Amino acid sequence: MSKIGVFVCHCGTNISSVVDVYKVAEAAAQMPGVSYAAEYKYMCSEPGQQMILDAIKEHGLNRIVIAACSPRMHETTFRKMLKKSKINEYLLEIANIREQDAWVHPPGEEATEKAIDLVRMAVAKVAKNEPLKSSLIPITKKALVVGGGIAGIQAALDIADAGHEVVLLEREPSIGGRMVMLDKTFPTLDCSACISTPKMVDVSAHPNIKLLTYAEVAAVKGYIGNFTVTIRQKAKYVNQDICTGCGICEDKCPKKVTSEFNKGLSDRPAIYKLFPQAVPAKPVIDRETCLMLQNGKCGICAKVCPVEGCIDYEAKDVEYDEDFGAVILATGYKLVDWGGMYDEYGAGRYPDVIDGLTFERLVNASGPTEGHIQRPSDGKEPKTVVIVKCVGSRDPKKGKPYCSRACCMYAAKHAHQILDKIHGARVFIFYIDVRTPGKNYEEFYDQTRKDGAVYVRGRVSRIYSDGEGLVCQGEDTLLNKQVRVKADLVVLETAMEPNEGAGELTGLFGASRDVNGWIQEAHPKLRPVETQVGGVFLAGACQGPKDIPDTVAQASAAAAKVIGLLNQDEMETSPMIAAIDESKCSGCGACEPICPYRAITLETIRSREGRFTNAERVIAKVNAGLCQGCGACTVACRTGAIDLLGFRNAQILTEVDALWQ
Amino acid sequence: MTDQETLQELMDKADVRQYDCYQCGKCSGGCPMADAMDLKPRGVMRCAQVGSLNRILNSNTIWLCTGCYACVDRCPHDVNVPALIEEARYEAARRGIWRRDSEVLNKVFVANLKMFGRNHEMVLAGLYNVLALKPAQDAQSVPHMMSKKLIGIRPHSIKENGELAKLIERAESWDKLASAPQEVKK
Amino acid sequence: MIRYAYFPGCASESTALSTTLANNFVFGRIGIDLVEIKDWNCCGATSAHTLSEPLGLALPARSLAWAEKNLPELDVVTGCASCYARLKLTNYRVRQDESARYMVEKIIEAPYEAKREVYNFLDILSPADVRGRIEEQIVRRFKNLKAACYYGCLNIRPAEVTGAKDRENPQAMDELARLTGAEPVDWGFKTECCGAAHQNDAAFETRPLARRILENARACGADVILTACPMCQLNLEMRQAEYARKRKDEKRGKASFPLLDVVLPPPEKETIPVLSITELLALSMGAGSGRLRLDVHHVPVSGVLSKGFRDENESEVMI
Amino acid sequence: MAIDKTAGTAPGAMIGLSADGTEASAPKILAFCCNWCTYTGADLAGLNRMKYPANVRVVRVPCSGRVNPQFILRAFQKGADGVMVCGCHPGDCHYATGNYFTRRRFMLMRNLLEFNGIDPKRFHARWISGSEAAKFRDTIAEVAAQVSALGPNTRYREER
Repeated sequence: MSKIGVFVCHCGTNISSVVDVYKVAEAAAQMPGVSYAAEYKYMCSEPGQQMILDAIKEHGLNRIVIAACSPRMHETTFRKMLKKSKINEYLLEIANIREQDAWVHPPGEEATEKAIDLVRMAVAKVAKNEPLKSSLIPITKKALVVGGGIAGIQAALDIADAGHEVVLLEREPSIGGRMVMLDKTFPTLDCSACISTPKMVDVSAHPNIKLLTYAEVAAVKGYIGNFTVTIRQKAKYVNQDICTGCGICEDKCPKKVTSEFNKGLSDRPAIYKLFPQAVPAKPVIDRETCLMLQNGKCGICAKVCPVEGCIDYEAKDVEYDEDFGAVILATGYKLVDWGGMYDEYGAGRYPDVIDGLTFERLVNASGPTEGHIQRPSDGKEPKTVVIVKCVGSRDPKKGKPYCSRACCMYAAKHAHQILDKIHGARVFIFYIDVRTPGKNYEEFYDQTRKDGAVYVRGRVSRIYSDGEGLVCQGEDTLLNKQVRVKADLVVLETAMEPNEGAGELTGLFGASRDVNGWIQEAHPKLRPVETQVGGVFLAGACQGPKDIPDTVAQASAAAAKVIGLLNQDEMETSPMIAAIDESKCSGCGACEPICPYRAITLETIRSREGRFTNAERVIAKVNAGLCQGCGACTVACRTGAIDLLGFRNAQILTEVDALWQ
Repeated sequence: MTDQETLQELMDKADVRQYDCYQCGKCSGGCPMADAMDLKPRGVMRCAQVGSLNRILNSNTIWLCTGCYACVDRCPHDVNVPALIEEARYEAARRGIWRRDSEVLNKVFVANLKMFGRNHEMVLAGLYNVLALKPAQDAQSVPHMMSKKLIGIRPHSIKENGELAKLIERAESWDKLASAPQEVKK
Repeated sequence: MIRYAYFPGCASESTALSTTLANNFVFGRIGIDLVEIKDWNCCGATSAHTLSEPLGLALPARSLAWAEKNLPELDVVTGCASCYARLKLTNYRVRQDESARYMVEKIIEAPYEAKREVYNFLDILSPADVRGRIEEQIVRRFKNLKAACYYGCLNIRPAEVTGAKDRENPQAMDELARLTGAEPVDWGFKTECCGAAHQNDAAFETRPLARRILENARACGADVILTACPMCQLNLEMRQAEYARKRKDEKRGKASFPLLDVVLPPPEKETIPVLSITELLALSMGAGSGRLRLDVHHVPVSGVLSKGFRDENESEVMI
Repeated sequence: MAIDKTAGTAPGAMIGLSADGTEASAPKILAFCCNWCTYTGADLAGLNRMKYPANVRVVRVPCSGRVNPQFILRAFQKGADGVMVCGCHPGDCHYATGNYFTRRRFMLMRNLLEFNGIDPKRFHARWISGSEAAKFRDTIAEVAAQVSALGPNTRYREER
């Protein structure tokens, strides 16, 4: 037998000046199940709360309705209050008679009538409320950071500095990501390697960081605070514990393949470090190209290696499970394959039409040309360079609909570098818009124009060869004239897109991606570093095109979130989640695919079914750690076996019914 | 109908939307005829955006566009400028706005077709050069082509040229035909 | 025997004499039967659709409707890019838009459902089995002949109508040229419009289009330009003397008398021969230059022939 | 003032407005609002003191995807003059995909209502975000006007 107490708040005069609160209380008193009704000036105040607690004791109330401001305002306040009483904090309903009544209607009958209706709905609902208990789940105090670019490095260091264990996982043989490929960074023009390599070394030296390179995530189980991740460590064929990193093997290796790191501008051996300052500073054998591993003929590296047993051709990939409490995805970006998109730019058949990252290697002091800008076709120093922006960006037909954000700035940087390094060089930058929304960015653009870069407003329409050099044909839209620029080198500032494999990885963690494949943040403004999956965070360009400052800021933000989580020993989960009535569940599985959190699984149970004492049947199970309580499954359930605690079908229906009693 | 409404109708027929164009200039940049156009493809779209139908109708662009479709092919938003140009050209013709040389050629061409059913180079080029007051245009090639009998006065007419002339007349008066009351469109 | 309904196009009867002879030779050799559409009429390019859409669609539809009725099993092929563009577009529009079909049928006073496909020569010469037949028929291969394959804009675009995948650097003609021993050059104007459509009514404005194509072909080292359309072919070839003079004038900074073009043909190094791809194939299949009437070309093709053939089949050389 | 029914201090029992079931004929509209978007938007409308017709009653649900078509049918059966389902804009769902299901479901819902003899104009599914207070106000006004024009929903009420 429910004994409901209804408490109507005046909210000073906020409510009472519009709604006849006395009348509401009187009407409430007549409602079925209500045994006590009262009004008061400020329900949320200390005396107001005390009044409710007293009434509970005095009248033996077992359910409470508070007619006041929005539940989004004080529901938690009143729940906390109920913890001091004998009543379960979920046996509470709030009737929103301020934001959705007193504040939006003129004083009078109608507003009061509405308030009474809202109270009646709340009363009806609360009568069907049931005590709920939030559960506590333990938290594994270790974080996994996937991706060893600058975002992953920064996040790992921040978490480790806060005293938590971190595993930094990178699939390449070295951490560093895109940033170490760059020569200089805008707008300060400081050397990219000089500021990123010390951080890489910090990672390898930090006692709280375990660095896993040449490794991948193979599988993920679990939920916030309790992930179990299967890690696949690819065979390196070089015993990392005893290798001294002397480099003799790399010098002697007879097999040469195109260097991915140098974007095809140079070769590397089959046993290699990604780049000289690689961390860890020890080589791995690329099994796809190693002669020994492919045909069993060679073995030179093992012969020249001064450390006995260091090279091990028999090494195998290893998979193992590790537990984590939180995960940061920092998988970064890659540049689009413009060759496959832009036939009008030569589709990659002109060696002197290169993308921005290739140019970075070309201009990089530690790159294949030692920083001398030499065009790939004949090694000559280019005198006229055309930079084309928005290649693949802002192009919904052939490329990506979005702006890649960093290109305007690095185009300006490239222009600056060319004009700085090549005496008498001419640089033409074809652009649609110049976007410089960042600290000191516009100033940098100004400087580039002062350096002598000529900005041409118009998108290059096509690039062709005239037998001697490349001709970039486009319109100078400000002159309203077609222009042809004969260029020695063309740099295409191409769009960023999600990194290879980021989609599958995101899927493993159950997070979702947007239409362009970037990982979806939980809220674009207010939860920018969280995914929709509890405990899985994101950092850097995996969420969308980003420059280095933004990436680092986001990495630290994600780290702060992880630290906040790992600082707790255990965490409370919301009890308002889906629950399954096993006796009704037919195991049809309709609910399973509809769950955005993959919280529902089908399981086989044994139970007594009629005359069978040990019958096997399939039912759906809800994982309380994963379920977020959206209730989508309840609608899909054909037998009505799934219901949402706190928002049961019966509770909502009774609210509907209450309106027309 | 106001010019605004006419423009919108032309845009709808051409399936081109003003808002799709962000004026990057890739169309004009690659247009082979751009140098000769007083309104380049991007300009046509710009005029459409600001509602300047008259500038489009009075431009030489609508007569010079060769219909090579390089602009649409490269356009990031697939804006079909040639389709809009084509609709604008029909509208200009309806209003009697012609580029002189184009008017002469096209009318001579159709007259030629009505006569023979096929294109008779001597008649076409000859009549055009006379009517367009360009007697010497391409004259340097005539001796060669005549001597090799590539062109000549022998008519190459089709058998049903009378029928074809009627067909052409039906096509030319299609607007009237289509709106005739007894016709029921499918 | 492969058969097609054939739409020859007006140029086939006049300016494209040598190409027509070569077409007959090549298709005869490789066993493709072209059944001429009876009493075909001009497709109307470019004037008809300049004037009105109904006329632009109705003229090609008349010939296509005849083919559909009388040669219902055959797809249509034409050797001219302009005709191809008009026929293909008519086919496409009639299929896509019921009201266009209604209009066309009313005007031509005949049913037309666009049941069959429209192809150009490159389409029908490219399938592997046809290439095999061509290869079988080739008796001599060119030596050191660098060819710039010019496809023409209308053979390729608009993509939604033609279905062409690579619109900037297509390869079909390059592949065919390779069969004859010619080496296709990588150049930038394969599908750039040559302006043939407006060579009468905008002669001054279209001159630069053809000039740019010719100059890029020469700059990229081509000895010959190959075309797949008699209109392109004529337009690229006819005024080369004029362009050569203009080039000279531009260098000297003053104008010379135009009539010189007739009296004093420019030296051969100033010009570049333009052949249709079928002419090249015919030559490689053993046809003599006399039989193909290569003398009708405005620019002498001796440059191509003087490159000679590889000595693999010397006995069959008939030039 | 406090009223303790158990203590028998309750004043007259006939104060309720609908005690005899003959309430005034102003249409009553039921709105199922997603807690994260529309409910927040409605609160914001209050915060901004926007005015809209008083005949709407909001039922708070965690997600528009939680709204079972059964709820809507029940409301109409009970005599609701109009029913709205409001959630986050497609793509903005707090729960990733919930509102996509809503959208698909309520396309079908309209047909079902029509089949049942209820004018589909009485049913509206709208996307209103937490920041769109003005849109909430305008939507309520619009739906209220539309539903008023249709007159009371008597389809099932007569048979009650």
